[in-house]
Amino acid sequence: MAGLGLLDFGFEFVEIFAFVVLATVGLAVIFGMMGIINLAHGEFILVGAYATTFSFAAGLPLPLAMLAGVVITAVFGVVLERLIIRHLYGRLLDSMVVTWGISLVMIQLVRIVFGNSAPGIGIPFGQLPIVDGPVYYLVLAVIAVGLLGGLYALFMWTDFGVRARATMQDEETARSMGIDTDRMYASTFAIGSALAGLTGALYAPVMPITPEYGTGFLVEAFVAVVVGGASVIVGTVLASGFLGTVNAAVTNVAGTFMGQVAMLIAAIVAIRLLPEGITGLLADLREKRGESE
Amino acid sequence: MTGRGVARRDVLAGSVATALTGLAGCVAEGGMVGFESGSDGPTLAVLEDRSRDFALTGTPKYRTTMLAIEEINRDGGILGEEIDVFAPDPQSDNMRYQDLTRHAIYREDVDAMWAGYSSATREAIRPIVNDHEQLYFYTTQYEGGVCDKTVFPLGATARQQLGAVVPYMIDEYGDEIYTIAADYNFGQLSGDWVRIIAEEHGAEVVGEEYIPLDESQFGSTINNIQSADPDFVMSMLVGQDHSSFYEQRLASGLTDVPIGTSTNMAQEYEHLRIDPPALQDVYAGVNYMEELPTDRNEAFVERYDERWDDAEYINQEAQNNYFSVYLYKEAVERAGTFETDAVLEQLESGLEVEAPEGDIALDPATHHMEHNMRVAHADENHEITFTESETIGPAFLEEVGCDLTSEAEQTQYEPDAFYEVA
Amino acid sequence: MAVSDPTIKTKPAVDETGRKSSRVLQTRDLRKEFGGLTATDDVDFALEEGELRCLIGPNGAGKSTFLNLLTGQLEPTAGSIYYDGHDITAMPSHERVERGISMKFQVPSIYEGLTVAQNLRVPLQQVVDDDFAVRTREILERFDLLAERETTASDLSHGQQQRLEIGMAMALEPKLLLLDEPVAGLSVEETAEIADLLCEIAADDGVALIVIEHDIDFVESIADRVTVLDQGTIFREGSIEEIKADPEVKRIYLGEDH
Amino acid sequence: MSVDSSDGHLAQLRRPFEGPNTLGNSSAFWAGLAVAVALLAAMPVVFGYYAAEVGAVFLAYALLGMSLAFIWGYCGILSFGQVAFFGVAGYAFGIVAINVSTLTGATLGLLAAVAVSTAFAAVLGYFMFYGGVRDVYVTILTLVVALVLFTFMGQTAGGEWAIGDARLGGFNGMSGVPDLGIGVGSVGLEVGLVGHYYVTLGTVVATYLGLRALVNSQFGYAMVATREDETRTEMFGYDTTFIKFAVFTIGGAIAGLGGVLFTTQNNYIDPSVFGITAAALPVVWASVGGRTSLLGTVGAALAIQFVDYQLAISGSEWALVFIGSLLVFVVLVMPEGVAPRLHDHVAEYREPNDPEPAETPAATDYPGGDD
Amino acid sequence: MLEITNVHASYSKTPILRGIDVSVETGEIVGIMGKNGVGKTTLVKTVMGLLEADEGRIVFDGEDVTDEPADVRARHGMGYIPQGRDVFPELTVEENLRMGETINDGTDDLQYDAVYDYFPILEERRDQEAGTMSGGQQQLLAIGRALIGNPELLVLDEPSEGVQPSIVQDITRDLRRVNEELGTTILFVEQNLHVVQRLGERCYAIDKGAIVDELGPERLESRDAVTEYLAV
Repeated sequence: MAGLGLLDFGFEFVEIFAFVVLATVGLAVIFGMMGIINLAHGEFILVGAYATTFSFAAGLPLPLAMLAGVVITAVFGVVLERLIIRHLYGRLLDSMVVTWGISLVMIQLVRIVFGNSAPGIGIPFGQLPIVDGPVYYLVLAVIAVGLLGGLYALFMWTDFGVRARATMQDEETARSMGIDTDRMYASTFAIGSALAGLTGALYAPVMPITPEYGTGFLVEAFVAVVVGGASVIVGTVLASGFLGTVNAAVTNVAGTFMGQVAMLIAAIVAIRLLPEGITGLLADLREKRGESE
Repeated sequence: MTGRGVARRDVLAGSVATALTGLAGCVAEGGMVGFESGSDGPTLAVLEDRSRDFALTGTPKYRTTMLAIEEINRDGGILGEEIDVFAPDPQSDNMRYQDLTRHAIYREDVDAMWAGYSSATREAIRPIVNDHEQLYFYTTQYEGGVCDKTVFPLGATARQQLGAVVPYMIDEYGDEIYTIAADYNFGQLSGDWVRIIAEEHGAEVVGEEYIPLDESQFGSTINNIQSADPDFVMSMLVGQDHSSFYEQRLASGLTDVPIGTSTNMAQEYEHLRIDPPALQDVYAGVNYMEELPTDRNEAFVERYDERWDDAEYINQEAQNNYFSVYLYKEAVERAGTFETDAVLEQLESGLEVEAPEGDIALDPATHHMEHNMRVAHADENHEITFTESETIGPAFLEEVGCDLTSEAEQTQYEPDAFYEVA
Repeated sequence: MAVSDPTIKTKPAVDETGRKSSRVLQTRDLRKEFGGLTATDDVDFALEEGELRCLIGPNGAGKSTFLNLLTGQLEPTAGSIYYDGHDITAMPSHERVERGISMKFQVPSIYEGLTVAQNLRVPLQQVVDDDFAVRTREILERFDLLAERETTASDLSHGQQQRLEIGMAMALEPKLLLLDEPVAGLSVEETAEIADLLCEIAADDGVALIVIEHDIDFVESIADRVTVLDQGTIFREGSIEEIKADPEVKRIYLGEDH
Repeated sequence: MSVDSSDGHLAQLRRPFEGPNTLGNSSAFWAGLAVAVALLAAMPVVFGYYAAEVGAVFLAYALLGMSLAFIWGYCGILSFGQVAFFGVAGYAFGIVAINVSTLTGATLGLLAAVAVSTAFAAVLGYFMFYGGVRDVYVTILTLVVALVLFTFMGQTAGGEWAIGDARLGGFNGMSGVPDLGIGVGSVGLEVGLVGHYYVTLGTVVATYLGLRALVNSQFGYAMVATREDETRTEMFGYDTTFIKFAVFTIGGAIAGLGGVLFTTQNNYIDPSVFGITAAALPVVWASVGGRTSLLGTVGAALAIQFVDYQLAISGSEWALVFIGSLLVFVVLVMPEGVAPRLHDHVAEYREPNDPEPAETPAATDYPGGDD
Repeated sequence: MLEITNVHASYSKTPILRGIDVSVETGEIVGIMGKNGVGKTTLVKTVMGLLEADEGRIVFDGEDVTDEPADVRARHGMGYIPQGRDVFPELTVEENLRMGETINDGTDDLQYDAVYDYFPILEERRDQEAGTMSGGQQQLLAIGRALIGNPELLVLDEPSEGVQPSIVQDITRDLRRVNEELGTTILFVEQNLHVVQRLGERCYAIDKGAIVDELGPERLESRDAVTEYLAV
């Protein structure tokens, strides 16, 4: 019985961890790399979900429909970046206000254009033995972990990643090193958007799709970004792990509501103890060493 | 102004005992610039959400109401007067509902209003409605218990809906019930009713879970149900986040446990929005669903589809709005005037109406409806079939002793005050 | 705050009658570590009233860290700081300022969005309660900024910004003024002006100054004494001539030109 | 700008409210403000109870907006959870006033509500500022606090969530909140419909003047200096942590006052005041109106809520699209907000023909502008 | 190699450069000296394309680059060393150097060996984050980074700024070596007397946004001639 309880807890954790990581990762890239707080993050997810579900309804196989969701969201992100977001670099708070406006517009436009609901997609892959949960959740968790690894490799090891980081740290110098910084901004934003789109695509079968679909991801995403701090990938992993554990543990004992409340309170306490997030702690140590000269 | 009594707050305003008195004293209710609505005819307020959270359920309500009003106008209006409509979009925002209710009362001088989907909305505007003794039709299926002189909660109450489905489920499947419900007033009171009705039928609630409205991950809930292994689940889940439950239920293999509900399918048409067989063996206690196979209903659905090209599902509330407009028309015509008191008197005379769900009557004492309740069953293809209907009245308020014909109350009663619901 | 012990045991800052000596600042074994790195290594440093001391040394010698320890922006790992006869080691920054320690940053850190007059108002209201206009005018005249009083600080020239910042530091009527590279990026004329101003502040106002500076010509034009820091410790201390002549200082810092 | 001798007394009276930290220091500005207040005061007389009821709600919002402009515009603290104090005060008033009936309850409720919101802001502020939480983390933390309240209050439906006679009511909200009043027992002043409007208007005007005096005081300079450069300000001997803490607390008190006026007007409050839409509204007002302008924010709160309301009445499904687009447009085109931009234009226009007197040694002379 | 003709430029509508004419031959080391605030940095930024010229022409290597953005100019072979310590603080030393690979797109002749040879410290600390190095080391990194792509022209903005005297001397010496051994043309702006005299083969004097004098090797020897424009 205790073994089964532990298994349940493990599965619960996998489910929540995947959800927090996937909800967060697009936002984290855009915030961590570009200093833009995207309050329309949920609506980027919405674009991915709609694109997926309509592609699926139009007859595409599910993986291709999801790919369509990702691509369409990325394109959408680039357009938005070129039109609006690029004016907001270095204006963190303004970026919040503007993206909130964008979110309002998008939700309502989606409603006007597509109506109040969209066709559903069933959860694929069937169920697991013993814990009786959907296999799909395990798939999501694997994708989440893979995504984080991939992103880490992309930003830390590839030329593109190093250039993108250089651009975000000092645009002018990067440009004078021969880097097309406009393209770097647009591509980084596109990656963030594509990730949000992927989240929408992956959760399209799990949650019925309505224009308010995106708001369901918002709280987890913001909390995890803040708890994670400036270092995108490491921060997201640590924060998702931490919040997922708290949420899963408390949910297991005291129910869903208490799980959520516990997660939010844990987040507040974490921010209080680590004002710059988990990775801020690391940066802090580094900075102090830098100051010593 | 119509013949309303002087409202409570007007008196208070007059009693302000300082310099304010001077100012307040010279403020007339209508101000120096009077507001007359465009025509002399009746104006009805239709405050139904067409954006944000409740748009899914609000839009069909708005549309059937407009359909009814247009039909009436086409047939010559009420008392020969064409009906005007004040129909803004409250955007699922209770504060905006309050503003718009004031606007409807002061500026549009409406004769009756239909407003709101959620109980929260109703409770937000009821103080204003009470202040102005405004005739108000609230048509959502709800927790029940509102006993209010000018308010007509015409939707089926929890007692009526659960009274149809819970005994049916106990008969069919057994006596161990697991309740999952939205964590707010409606859900909690519905949970109470399930316990009360279960007890009346010798069944037992073996587990109970109240879920926050914005929760969309049901892993642990499904787990708990699986370990409790009930004969059936009673679901009073509400809203779009909660509809994820059914897909997750399917993916977790919980479809072998049948589900009774008072909130799903008839409101947010989950059986059409979610791919089969996620709602396989879901049984809803309803007074109406669009699929109801009667000639009268089929004609109604056809008229609706003709009027609105991108017509959405007609939910239970939309039907309630539709017939209640006709009910109001009947009352006005019997009264021969739009005066609130006279119309109230007629409404309290035991009117009957030919609704798409069947012929039903208004209970004068409680301002609630007797409904034709039936159990709707979704099969693995989400095809709906119905049981025979039975007429169920608003029993609870009668038991409580609410009689608005003799005493003008403005109360909401709750079952825990009258039943043992531990 | 820890002002209960006005005496300094090892080097008495208080004479037998209890009157304060002229020593305005004294650090004892002052030490600051970052992680495994020792930025300030057991520094004993003393400064007299009205003295103008220059602090030089290679990049990374710990000059800025030392200044930040004095202002209280950094907390020392060990050791103590005595100012005006009181132990201020644990005193928060703003209280040190109230007691007369004032600082001018390396990068001009005036309030760029405010006017010159508004800028001055911020330190001024710490020392006076009204009469801001009169005091503002005095300072503006002294620092030659009268014509710019309504100019937004970001529109000032670099030299004006430096003067404004020194003016703001002086508005606090400090006893000890700390300056981090006050002439970096200034033209030679502007540098000369600042040099005159600093000498005047030391001589006329009796303010003790510690100046960090790379420009050795500038150091030569102002300093009474020079302290050379290297790897967190005091490497040499003496008159400018002694320092310039020291071959070791040449090797680690000055190079062969000087 | 130039003050002629005939209104020398007025100038004397104005002095505490003027300074370079506020826009609008000219006679023309004050005259305009007086006219605007008079017009607002005339609204119920002209348009009746309706205007009083709806107007009072908008004015309560204006207080909420002002509380944000004060802490964000003047001290650089962007709180995305200003509604937390607004809502907490509303609930606190309800709890006290429902339990202690009569005017005593309303009076105690008012005091308790403002005390609770102030204390709440103080605790949160202490927690954040003395804990080293900064910048955007303050913003998101405050937002999360509001959302926690939203989630928490939403599930207080059961009978166990009652404090005395006051049911918190969960998602349905708390109804039956009494009117505002001052007094003991039945003796005193009961503030009903129209009275409520004037009380709210008076509170807005008094708060505006009070905040003007505050931001132009020594403390105001300290706030502005903290906003501009915290480290620098600390080096001038200011305890900037305390300054931020104090400003945040005052902001919480003002938001709380707004919350009481809001709740007593509606006789109702529900958790949606803590939701993300509500939380974003003050930020929208301050952004559009100009966060460094208290009056700009008040104007924006009134104007935006009014336009939004009109759009809702017209029943257009495009209302939200319009509001959202407006927001994007204003922030992109006028990042500093409408009021400061307007002020610059007026100043530019007036400068050539209304030059600053060359020699004015007075302490408070600065180029006066209008907005 | 570089021909700047009648260039005007302004910062937020305030004119800074008022008709600059400068020409640099291949293999030369040319300095532009002037006091603070006379337009030195503006000139460098205009040359690099970080600031748009209002008027005039900039021809680099026979090509008119006046309307090209900075990244295109860099890929044409302009290596830039910004004022102060503009390394990417959160990238490692090696990653910083990698950023220089895009300079001078035409060549695949990356100069890691030469850079590590000139500045061995960069090889020692290749995995360290640049922001944690001392100011002098950061300056070396900035120079090394600009050299990686083997640029034809190296543009330096006040290399002595904020660097201690002994390191200033080292940097001057290293730059001369770069010029001799790699044949890199160098254009720098400075107000440090030592750098102007020791590094420049030929120097322009700039004042109030215009070139006011040109000094050959002999006049550069004279402290007085130079200090006239630096006003010592």
